[in-house]
Amino acid sequence: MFLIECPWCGPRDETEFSYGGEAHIARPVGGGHDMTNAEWGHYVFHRTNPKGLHRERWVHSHGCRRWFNVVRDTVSHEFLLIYKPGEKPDLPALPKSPEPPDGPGR
Amino acid sequence: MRYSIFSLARNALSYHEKWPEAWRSPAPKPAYDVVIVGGGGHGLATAYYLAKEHGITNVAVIEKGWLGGGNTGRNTTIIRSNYLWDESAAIYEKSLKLYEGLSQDLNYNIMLSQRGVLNLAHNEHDLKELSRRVNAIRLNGIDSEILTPTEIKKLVPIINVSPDLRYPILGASLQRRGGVARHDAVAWGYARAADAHGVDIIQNCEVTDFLVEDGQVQGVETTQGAIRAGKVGVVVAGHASVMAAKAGFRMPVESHPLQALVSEPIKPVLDCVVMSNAVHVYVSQSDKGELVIGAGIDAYTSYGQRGSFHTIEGQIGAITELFPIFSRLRQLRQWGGIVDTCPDASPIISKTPVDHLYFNCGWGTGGFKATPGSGWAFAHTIARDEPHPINAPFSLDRFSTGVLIDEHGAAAVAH
Amino acid sequence: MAEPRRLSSLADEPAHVAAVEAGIVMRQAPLHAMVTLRGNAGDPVFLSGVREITGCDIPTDPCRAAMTTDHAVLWMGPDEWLVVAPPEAGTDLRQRLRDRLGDDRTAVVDVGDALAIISVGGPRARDLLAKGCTLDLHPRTFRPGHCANTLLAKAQVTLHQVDAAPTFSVFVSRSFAVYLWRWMLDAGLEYGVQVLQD
Amino acid sequence: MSRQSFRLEGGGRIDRARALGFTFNGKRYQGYAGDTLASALLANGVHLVGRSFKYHRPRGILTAGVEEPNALVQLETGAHSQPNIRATQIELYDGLTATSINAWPNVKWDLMAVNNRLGRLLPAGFYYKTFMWPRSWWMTYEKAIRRAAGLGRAPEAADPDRYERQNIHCDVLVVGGGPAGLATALAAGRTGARVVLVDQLPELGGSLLDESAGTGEAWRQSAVAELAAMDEVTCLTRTVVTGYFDHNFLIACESVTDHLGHTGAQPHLPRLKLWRIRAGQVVLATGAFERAIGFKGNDLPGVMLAGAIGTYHARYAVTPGREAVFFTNNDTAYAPAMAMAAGGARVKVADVRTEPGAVADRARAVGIEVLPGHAVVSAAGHRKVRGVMVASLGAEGQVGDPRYLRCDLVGMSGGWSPAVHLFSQSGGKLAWRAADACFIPGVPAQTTRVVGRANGTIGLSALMAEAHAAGADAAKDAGFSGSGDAPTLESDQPEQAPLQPFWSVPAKPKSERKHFVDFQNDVTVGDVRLANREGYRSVEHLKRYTTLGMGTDQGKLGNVPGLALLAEMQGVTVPEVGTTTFRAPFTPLNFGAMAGRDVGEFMDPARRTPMHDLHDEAGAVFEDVGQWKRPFYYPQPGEGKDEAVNRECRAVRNAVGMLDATTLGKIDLQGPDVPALLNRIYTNAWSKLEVGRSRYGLMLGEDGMVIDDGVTSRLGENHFLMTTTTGNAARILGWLEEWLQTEWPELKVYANSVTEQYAVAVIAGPKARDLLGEVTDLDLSADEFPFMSWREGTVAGIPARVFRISFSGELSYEINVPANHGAALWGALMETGEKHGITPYGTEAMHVLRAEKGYIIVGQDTDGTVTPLDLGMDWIVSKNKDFLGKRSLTREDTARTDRKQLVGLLTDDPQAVLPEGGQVVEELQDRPPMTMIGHVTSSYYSANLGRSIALALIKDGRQRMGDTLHIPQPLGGPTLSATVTETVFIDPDGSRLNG
Repeated sequence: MFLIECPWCGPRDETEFSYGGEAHIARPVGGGHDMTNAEWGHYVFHRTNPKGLHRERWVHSHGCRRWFNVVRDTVSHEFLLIYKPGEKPDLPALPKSPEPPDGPGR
Repeated sequence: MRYSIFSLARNALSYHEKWPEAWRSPAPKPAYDVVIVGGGGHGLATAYYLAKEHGITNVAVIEKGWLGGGNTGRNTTIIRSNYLWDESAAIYEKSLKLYEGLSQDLNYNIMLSQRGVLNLAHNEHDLKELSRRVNAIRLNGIDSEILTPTEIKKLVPIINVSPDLRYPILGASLQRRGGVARHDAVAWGYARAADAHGVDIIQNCEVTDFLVEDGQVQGVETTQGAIRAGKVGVVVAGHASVMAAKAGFRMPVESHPLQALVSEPIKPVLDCVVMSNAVHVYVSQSDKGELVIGAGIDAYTSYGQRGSFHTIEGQIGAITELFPIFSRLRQLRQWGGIVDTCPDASPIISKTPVDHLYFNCGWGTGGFKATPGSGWAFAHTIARDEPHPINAPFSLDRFSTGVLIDEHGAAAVAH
Repeated sequence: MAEPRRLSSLADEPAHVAAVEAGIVMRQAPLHAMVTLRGNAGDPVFLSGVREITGCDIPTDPCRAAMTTDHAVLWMGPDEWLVVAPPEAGTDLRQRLRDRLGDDRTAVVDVGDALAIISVGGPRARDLLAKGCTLDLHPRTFRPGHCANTLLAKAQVTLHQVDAAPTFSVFVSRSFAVYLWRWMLDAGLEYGVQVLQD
Repeated sequence: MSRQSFRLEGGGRIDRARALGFTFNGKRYQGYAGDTLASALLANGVHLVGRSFKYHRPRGILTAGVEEPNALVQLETGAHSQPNIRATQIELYDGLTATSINAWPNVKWDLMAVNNRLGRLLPAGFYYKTFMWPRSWWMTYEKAIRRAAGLGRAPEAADPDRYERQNIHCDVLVVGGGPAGLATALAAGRTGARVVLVDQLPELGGSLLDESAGTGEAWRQSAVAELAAMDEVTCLTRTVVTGYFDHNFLIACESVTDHLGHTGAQPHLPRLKLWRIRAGQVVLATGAFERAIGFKGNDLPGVMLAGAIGTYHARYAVTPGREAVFFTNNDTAYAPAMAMAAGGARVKVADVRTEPGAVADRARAVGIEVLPGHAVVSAAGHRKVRGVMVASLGAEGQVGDPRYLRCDLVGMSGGWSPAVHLFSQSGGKLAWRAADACFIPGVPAQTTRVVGRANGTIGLSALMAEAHAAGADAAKDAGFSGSGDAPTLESDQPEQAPLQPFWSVPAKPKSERKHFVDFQNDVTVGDVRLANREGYRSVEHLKRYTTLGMGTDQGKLGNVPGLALLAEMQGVTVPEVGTTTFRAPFTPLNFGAMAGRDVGEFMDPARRTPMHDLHDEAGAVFEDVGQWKRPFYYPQPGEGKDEAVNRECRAVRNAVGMLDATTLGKIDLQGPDVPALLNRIYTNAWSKLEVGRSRYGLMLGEDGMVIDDGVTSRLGENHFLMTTTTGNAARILGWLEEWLQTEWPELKVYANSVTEQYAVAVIAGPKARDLLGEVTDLDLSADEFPFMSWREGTVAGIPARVFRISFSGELSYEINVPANHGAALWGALMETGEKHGITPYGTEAMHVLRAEKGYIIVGQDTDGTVTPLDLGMDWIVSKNKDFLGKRSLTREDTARTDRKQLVGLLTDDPQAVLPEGGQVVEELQDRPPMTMIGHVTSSYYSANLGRSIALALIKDGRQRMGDTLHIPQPLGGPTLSATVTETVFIDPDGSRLNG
């Protein structure tokens, strides 16, 4: 269970937050009416879904109700950067992101 | 060597010293007609049906770890075809039908146990959805029925049907042909049968890139060198986005942790699969006696093959509510898989922007039950360079045209 | 017409008194006037206006509460506070805040009936809360004057430490209040619970 | 009652003054306080305690701890019963009752032991190769397999015990209370850091508990006392850390009352408490597990791990035998051997090393016969070992001529595997240390340190120094300093000679089928060989194919030897064949503890409206809508659901009905940019809504599909009140906040939930105005208070906001009052309304009434695949502005004109009610499959129309007006036919809205 540093409230348990998917997907200016169906489909449905560093959004839904952005390693689950909406700091250097132990399933 | 009680007895005489290997461990050839990336159940099934149905045997299955080690080896083994939409019903039913003869077809006992799958309803809205679903399933010619709480109790004596439950059981649907199968055996059975057709299964070999010329795939780059191929099929579940990125496009897919767990083995207490969407429960008892319990999907994306503990805690609260005798039993082992989910909770079995490169992904939490049908349809798509009518609806471009097959939307809750 | 009866969400809950030596003391707090206040913490006019009306310096640091003898202002978010005042202050408080702060850059929202307040104290109060709350309530990290929006069991609450005894006020939405009250009594069984009546 | 004839005269930590009676397999025995069930059984000479999983071979007690694979019992009976509990972990209490599992009729004469005879036919994975013909017989085979499998039995009654969960935070968590753990906790505790020390035993001390006097014991006592005196140190005993998850979150399970026996438990205490630990730093001092060695019959009762023999001797004053042969590849087996010899037993040691070193000399000095370069090649006996064959080993592993040694106990030691399970769970990488043939912790993934034997460190003084340093470092990283000096403990342990890796005695295939690697699951060296031969060569394939490590001990004994054997067979090193990884839980974890108190009424909050008790008194039947309890209908004596609903519906159309609508979501919106927000969120235009007026709106997701609807009112220039459906209240507030905070921060809007602030009573019907007029100061004339407007005033003396909106098609007022007045409002309206025939109505009548008017319910008439145009609601979709989801409406499929569209259906037989969820077909077939063109979304009997009505989503429905369609009922009942109609069945011109 993650310990997530809310930019306002400080470190709190994952259960207080909701995940908001990939960050920085701007809504097309004007509502996308000049886009092709494919372009619009990409905006609505296609996601980067990277293995490794991921810019994503969380909201402190059971706390201060604020949205914020993070950079998280989707393999190690480490939160490397946390920043407020409207900001976009550079990605940190990729830390050693070990392969998940290729261990037993069931 | 054909597997049977006789070959078993014969080999017992030599203390099992003479069994041949179930599949070879060949070095990769420089080129194949078809390369399948991903040696899970779906990939191995694809290779098998390419050989069996289409006569294409110059095929390699390339697996970065050990075959069957991904979601095939990590799921809760449930098989069913009780889907709402016609498109889903068709492919999952195709799959179930293939499962019904699979042990014999592969000469490998996959232990298909058609013990029935029960889906519980806990409120009026659930009941209405259930009725809609069962009516549609029946009219698609697939077996399904509705049970009252009394009938449920008769089928599953240990379940709590008290009306005093916080979320009492008001009814259920039952697909008697649904059930479970031994997941590892499905992968191993397909591997052995594909190998027998001449398919090369190459383990511990990772595909690092695609060879593409003039918008057409020419093969793959791997940790064991380049392998050329006329066609490449990618079936890598949670890693679909990673492979798509190498090929230069994005997918409408996100990878999430899905956790599951088993209890210590106990003598038989549960004779069918019990599922409940409303309280997020699915449980069955394995042949070994373990209760196999599925947890919910974790909301965040992950490639870590593990989820959060509170997801499991919530699950167990609901389980012990429904099955009060489980409270004194103990969890033996838990694990996580990486499931690839599409926005409409339906899969993609499709051509891609790159010619002769095909993707099969997006099965989310439902991949195991689809293994034979998915492989069968994907083999057709690769062999003919066009989808079979059964998988034509599951194209990549539906996210542009809007022809979604919204399996979870169909369970939307409001009011 | 008869004087309308006001009923708090916990009015009909029986008072359980358990155990010999109570490690927990619980009480249903009387009705209060409560207002959600939204505004800009960087606006001096806003800050001084709130101070004027409540007597409290509005806390701009996260998770802090300011208190006077009859008012409390709890930080709920970077632009949100909960103002707690005596019950009779209700309408007047809202009106004065609205008049003083205006309605184009601030919002004043009556939540006096939306929330119930459960007071919990006693030597094992932290242990009881720890059964359903993931916050670190150790005195090194959570002290009198601290508050937090969080989860307690399956209810969203605002936790406010009132004194070092320790005593906590638990603010909870009224429809969850009966659930939470009973949950807390049950959680306290291990330590013994005394329920105080007003 | 039998005597404890194997109890030593003195020593041990048992309390000889407190004799405890217990029953095993129906026979009464006696032990002492401080015993485990295992030690008490051994004291009574009981070795045969269980049967193995597959072959049902007789099995005895192998170990003294959590790694025990054999001695599993069914503890207690009835509702308190627990299956598969390790006898080595059960603290003895008076009156304890236990039985062997997986044996019938009993452990001595087990009929399923026939499997052992058939063993040759049942190698690893035999079931994959057979039981395939005939196809239909598998279910029969399976039934027999299932009955034979499983171990213990689930209880037959609901669990009577309480369980608890509790969160705990610390700067430093120390797992393991042995010498390393104690030294770590002291170093960290002295700094003032918050330390939690967890240990599975009732007493702290770990291996130090194996001496009851001496310097070790003195130090242990002082360390425990010092820790107890530290305010910020918490010691949790009888607690096992079972899981190590991301971000230093760990799970531990404390056994609170199990050791008291259920008769001694106190009802206010939980049986188990699950600790949810969030640690800053973690130090693992989890010790190591001794390994077995493969030889024929190494699973016979009386064959034990050498270290376990030492523990039973020292801690419990029990000698498991009188004539022992030890079989070892390292020095550690000599200590228990010498202890036994000192106790008067005849002892021999077979050591595979040709030069065992100094320890062998010391053993010889106390009369032990040491056989260097020898191995035990087989054990003989029936249900109990009575002798072994030993033979010399050549340099190439050739086995010499065996000779027979009589004995009643075999102690084996194949070396030690550090308990790296939690480290591995935390994501840490393991490293192979060839010298000791074991995995040790490698690179950690979190702030994790490993000390002592868990880190592969041998020797008490080295271990204490390492532990102290780790404790001090961990505290320092947590911001604390001042750990003091490392403890020094006089150690008489001499230098150890190196271990010689040795996994199984070389043997013929026939014999190898009796060399057990995984005892519980009956996996033998032969099975490992078979898996390798057949191509199951990855360690994961090996485990899955043979079930090695899949038992309830999760391979604590068998994993490393299995891996090493596989590597040996492939001629590669162990790391080349694969590393083993571990998953939670370390030991089995009770479901009850995981659920805690989230069962019964606490499983999920039941949200009740302020009027709930009044509904209850009126006899309402409630339905669950999300977490809310809503009145479904109010049956009067003798009424069923249909009669009640019909009566309620008629009352609304003919007089006045009242509905509790408190649960509808209410969102207070304030700020100058609310209209701009509404324009973007809703499909219709909002800029011109006047203060005092209300408007209906529809929301779409970006995919163009309807997600919610509701009425929004303008309360002031900058103040609006939005309503949402009950189930979507939180979701829609979140939806608004998401867009406001992340995409449109320039909009000045504050959104707050006021769902709970107001109780809402809806009065609807031709008499609604008359009723309200009696209790309000508002002017209710249609001119002053028109449809789709709201007014503020008092109702029954309570300050209220009254909205003239309608979900029933009748003249209707939605009265909002502060929630604490909700019950008073309801009571007053019921009282005053009596003469008007007021009738409370529930959600079912509400559904019927709105369906009569063709009003949709989001989530019932829509399912996430429905656009406003599909609903025939083109009128609400603005052409002039953008809004969320608009672009999606023009995609080629979404813009099709023959999509599924909402229409009405009237059955040919007016009394026949279509099934909700019924599928609609155009052309009937004799039998499925049939082509479905849509489904019935809403269907009711309308008492007001005297016939049934339905809404349906039908492909190209609007082009089918007047067509006859068919609704087969594949679950029974006749196929029904119906005519496609408009969706409005009553009062299409809306005249009733004005009363």
